[in-house]
Amino acid sequence: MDKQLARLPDAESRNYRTLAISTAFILLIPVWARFIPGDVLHIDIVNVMVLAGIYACVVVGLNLLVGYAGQISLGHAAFFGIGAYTTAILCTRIHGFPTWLGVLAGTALSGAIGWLVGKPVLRLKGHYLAMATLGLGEIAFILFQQLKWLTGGTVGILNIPPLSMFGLKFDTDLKLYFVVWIIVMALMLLSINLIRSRVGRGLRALHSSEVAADAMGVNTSTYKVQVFVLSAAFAGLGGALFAHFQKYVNPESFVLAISIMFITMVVVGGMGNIWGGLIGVLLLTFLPPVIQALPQWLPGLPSGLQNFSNYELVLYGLLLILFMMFLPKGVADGLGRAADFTEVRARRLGDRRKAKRLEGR
Amino acid sequence: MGDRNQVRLLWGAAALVAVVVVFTLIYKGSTGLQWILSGLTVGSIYALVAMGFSVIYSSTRVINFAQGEFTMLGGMMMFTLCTRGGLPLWLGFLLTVGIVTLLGAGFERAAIHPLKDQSVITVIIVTIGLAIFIRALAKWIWGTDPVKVASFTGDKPLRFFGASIVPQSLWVFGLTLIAVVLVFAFFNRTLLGKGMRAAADNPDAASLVGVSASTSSLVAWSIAAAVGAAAGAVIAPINFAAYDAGAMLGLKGFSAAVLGGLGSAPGAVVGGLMLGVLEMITAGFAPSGYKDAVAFLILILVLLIRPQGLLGKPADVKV
Amino acid sequence: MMVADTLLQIREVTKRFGGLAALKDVSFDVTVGEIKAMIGPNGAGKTTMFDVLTGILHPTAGDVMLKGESIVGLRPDQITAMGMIRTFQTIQLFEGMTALENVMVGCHCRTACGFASSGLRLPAARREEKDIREKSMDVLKDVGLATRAGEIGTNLPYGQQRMLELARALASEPDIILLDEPAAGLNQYETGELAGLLVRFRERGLTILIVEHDMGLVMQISDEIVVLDYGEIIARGAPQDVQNDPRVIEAYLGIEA
Amino acid sequence: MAQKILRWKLPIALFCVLVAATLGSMGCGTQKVDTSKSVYKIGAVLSLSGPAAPLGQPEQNSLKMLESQLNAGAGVNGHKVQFIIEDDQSDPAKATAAITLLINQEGVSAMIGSSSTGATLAMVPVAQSTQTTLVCCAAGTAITKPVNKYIFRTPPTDSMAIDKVLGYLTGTLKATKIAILHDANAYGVGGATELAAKAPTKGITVTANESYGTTDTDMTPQLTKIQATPAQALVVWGTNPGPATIAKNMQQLAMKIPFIGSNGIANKTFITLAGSAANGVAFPGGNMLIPSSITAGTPWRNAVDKFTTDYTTAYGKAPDTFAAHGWDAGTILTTAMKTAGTSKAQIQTAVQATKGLVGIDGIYNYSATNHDGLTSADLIMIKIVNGAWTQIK
Repeated sequence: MDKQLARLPDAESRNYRTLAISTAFILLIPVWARFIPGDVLHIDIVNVMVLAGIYACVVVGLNLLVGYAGQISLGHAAFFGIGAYTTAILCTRIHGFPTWLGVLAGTALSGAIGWLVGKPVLRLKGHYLAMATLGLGEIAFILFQQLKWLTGGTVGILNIPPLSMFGLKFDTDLKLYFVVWIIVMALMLLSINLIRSRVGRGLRALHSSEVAADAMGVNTSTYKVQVFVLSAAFAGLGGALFAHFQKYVNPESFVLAISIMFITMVVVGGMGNIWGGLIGVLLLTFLPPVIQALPQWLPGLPSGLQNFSNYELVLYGLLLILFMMFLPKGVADGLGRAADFTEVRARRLGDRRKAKRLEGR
Repeated sequence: MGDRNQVRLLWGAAALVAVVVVFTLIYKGSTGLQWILSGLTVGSIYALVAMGFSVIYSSTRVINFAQGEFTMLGGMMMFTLCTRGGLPLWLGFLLTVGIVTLLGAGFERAAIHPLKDQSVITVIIVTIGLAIFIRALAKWIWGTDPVKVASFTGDKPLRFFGASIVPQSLWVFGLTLIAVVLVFAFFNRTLLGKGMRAAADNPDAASLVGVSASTSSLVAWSIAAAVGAAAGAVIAPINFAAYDAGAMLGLKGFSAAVLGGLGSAPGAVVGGLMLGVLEMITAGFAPSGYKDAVAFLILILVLLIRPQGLLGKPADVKV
Repeated sequence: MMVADTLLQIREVTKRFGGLAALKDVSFDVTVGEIKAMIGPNGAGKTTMFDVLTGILHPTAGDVMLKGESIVGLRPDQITAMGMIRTFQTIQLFEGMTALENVMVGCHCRTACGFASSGLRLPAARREEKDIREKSMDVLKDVGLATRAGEIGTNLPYGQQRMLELARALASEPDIILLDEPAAGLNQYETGELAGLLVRFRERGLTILIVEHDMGLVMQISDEIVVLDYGEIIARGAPQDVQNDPRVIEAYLGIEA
Repeated sequence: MAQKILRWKLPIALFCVLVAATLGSMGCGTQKVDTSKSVYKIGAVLSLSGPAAPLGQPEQNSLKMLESQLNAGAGVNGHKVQFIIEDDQSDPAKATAAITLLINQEGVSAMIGSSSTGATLAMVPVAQSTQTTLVCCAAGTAITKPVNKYIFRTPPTDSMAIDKVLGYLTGTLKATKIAILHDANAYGVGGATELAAKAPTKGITVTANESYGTTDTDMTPQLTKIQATPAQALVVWGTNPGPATIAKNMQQLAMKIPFIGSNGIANKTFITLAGSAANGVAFPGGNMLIPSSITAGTPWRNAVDKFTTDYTTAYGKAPDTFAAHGWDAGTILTTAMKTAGTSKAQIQTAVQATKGLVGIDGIYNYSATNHDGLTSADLIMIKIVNGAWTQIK
């Protein structure tokens, strides 16, 4: 009976199953994407999904930091940029430098810098931490602009080679698509493991009440730094992939607006929900094209609305507000509840059995 | 950290700034004075935006990322009403403040009030949504070109000790002074204001004072919008109003508010002026490309020494 | 290495907040296996003392020794690892965690797996995870919450939340546990159970320092009582002596009148 | 047991639906009908929002105008022409996505854009890998230096504008010492760097090279620094509103040295913003800004006059140079397609072979080694006198 109890479902038990299935989903997308006529959704799905996957690397890590450890960062575009510039510089300056090594270097350096700045900055709390990270992001952006000899200044770095590993060259969006999304899923697996583990509990405890967590023997200050480093590394990885995807980097891709986009993805998707990051990314990636497609779906729209660049952002802002008003815990949370609903009967059934067994104790 | 250390630190910071300023003056003479004057002008702009942040924070603990947009709207309204509509300045100013205040209050009721039980970060994202929304709307209405609003009292620069300053700066100084006095008085002298501060610290206490969190939030947003709009209206002649001006103002305003200590109106002013002066002095001495970097670096350092900003209350470690 | 059988030594501990002193050179010992109660009117500095002992606050002056080693200046988690843990006056269960998970957090300082091994789910991590689960289940059974393991801790009825907090603390295998008003909000029956539980633990060699307003409970279980008032010890001794101590009565009447 | 089945039900159901959808679509998998046979599709990625929006929108205007004018007539070789315009929000990543979309999904034969240098450089790799000709409306030198087979440019480059400015400095002003104050963005840095590099070759020393943030509202510190140097003229490289602020600050500081702007202020907005401070400011700009600067009767003059009237009637305001960039980009490609049709390879050859094409910005001549089209001869120096433009002869 103890065994039975020891196997009781905890908050994340459903995740591995979901991960397996969603992986299958995502890897299938390119197949059916080819059959969506361009005039229904005015985007190149594979291309857009590669970028989404790249952002997902950042957001999944950021969710660990914000959603689980409860430490905000408004400067993650900086780590995204550090990853991108590191591999870009290595692969363009050193002829024939293996790109995959560049990606690793980007990830590592980003993590290292995360440690350097995280150690002092994470002593700050709440909005002050937000401000400090925001400041770091701005400083990084200015350095990207000013260190011409290294970063090519505002012009940036051109002719970045495509990613290649074990003799394979990932030079098309489709090839890159699979690399990126397999990486994303690997990161997801890592995060799920982490959240289920001792460390994950420590982080969630720290989020819930730092004092209580401390008192229960969780070394919160160290955990904060470690999870910050982890999220920085994820961001760096995303950035490195970005560099090889766009084959060109310049500071404009690492501005404050991008940091804010990352955090928005986390919150809209669902803080502290392992799927939140992923869902947030997909949602905010596909919202604009959907909005853009609206006029053809409802031709009744006034002509002023027809010019997409005029109303797209208006609607985007509105929807952002509405999402938060009606799904304040994030979309993932809503979906989760929907999924639970299908399980309720099963659970009830199971619980009654368990209860019986326990009475016989 | 004991109170004594706090005070010592404050004096330390003040002394440091003083030293920098004096050094600049001695070393650069009238040029230095010029930098400081410009710094004070820019600083008061930051201070006015920062005050908006502080008001909302001190009564709801929310950071309103749309604060800069209120200021932008202020400028744009002035343009429409006075420059285009030809209304007298005072009327245009009042209308501007009135309209934007209504917008602020309206938004609070529509989107913030329903979220009263939600986590602060959720509300913050809503304000980000609002910022995007307002900016896009403004672009739609006013287009992308920056617009010009005539100075209230001409452009003839006033010069003294070899430095010069445009008359409009005096208006900005004036408004900053009035705003900080009013806001401070409101939060420390009036029952409602005190109640609102209490409301933020702990809702139960507030209900004793007879101020519901709901009223508190509504009033805070109205005040913030009003201050923001007034700021926008007065600074429009100095920094050309444009649909996308809000982002920068918001960023600098937030920085100033944090530097001075969130939730303290005087802090907002101190933070704003410090930030402005530091920026301008750095721009003067250092390669100007780095001036913002230096400003942010100093900001972060200040926070590391004093995690609650210069005039902020220390976050209490309560179990 | 450790002094006779005194587990915790508190030496002239003083804590000032700005001007006023919450604790004025308080000194007392806690010996192995005893249940010591610290009582006193509200604001007497009891919780402040707990915060000082567990490293949440640092004393303005004085020293605290656990097993003969000074713990002043150590981080709370270090102190917990040394074998002293606390519960909180206002229940501090972790949001969104099942009862089981809450207790599992308690095992934190007795386990080691870090980011790498946990993230990669290495065998070591799995083994440890399994141990943590089983141990936590046992602790839950101990306090009679086994059937609630799967439920979100903060959804449990109040009494059970208190028990859960206790279980979470016990999971850290402490030598001494500091209980901050564990009976607050418990009904007669639950209080009785709690009393029994504490005595049982003491028999297992657990040392307990308890802050409690429920005099019945205090008198029933504690071996010695320390009475604080305005941050100073005004009386100490066996329950009955303290009970009849005029100063104590005065202090209590003082606040009741 | 029942538990397990139910737990798996939802995901599996969804999964099956997806697979079904996949196979289904494969079954009736008729690729979406390719309309590009009847219509000549040209993609355009422009900055319609974000910082570069003031550039992108006039470009969009004139492209739409060109489209309707062509289709009102015979189109191109009897084919209707369609400019499919995407907004990159001044964000390189969005620009990449947009060009990929236009080439892969819309199957455009050629590309236009983007408005800003950064976004354009982000599009280059895609254009190159898909061997699509890209005619950009951005002035950054890095775009065509070194020459990339598929990348062409309509606006006069920064270097041309800089040559013009240097000519004015040495010729008209006889200045030997200048100060530079530039925007910290790509445009400003690009120009300033090149100016600082070229000045010495013309016997001019740069006494100060300062920068300001695009959104800064007060540049007096930089100006006081410059004041302290023996500079005889100040060259400001940036786009609105920065230069206007600088003009006002100079007035405030009573700085008398001449203010030479970049082609970034070749628009009426600058005059509106700077007000009286704008007077005396000189800057390089396209002839089209002052049609009278073009010899009357020449095809170029006629083209400019027609363009100006059409644009003004269509959009209620006179065209600026950006409008001209967009128009010329469209014209160059459609002209090339007259001979090349929709074959990407031939379009590239045709564009590269363009000779003496009359645009609005000037007369375009491309070659294998020169993808800039114009020369600094297509620019004039303009001075603002009482709030109006006058050509400096």
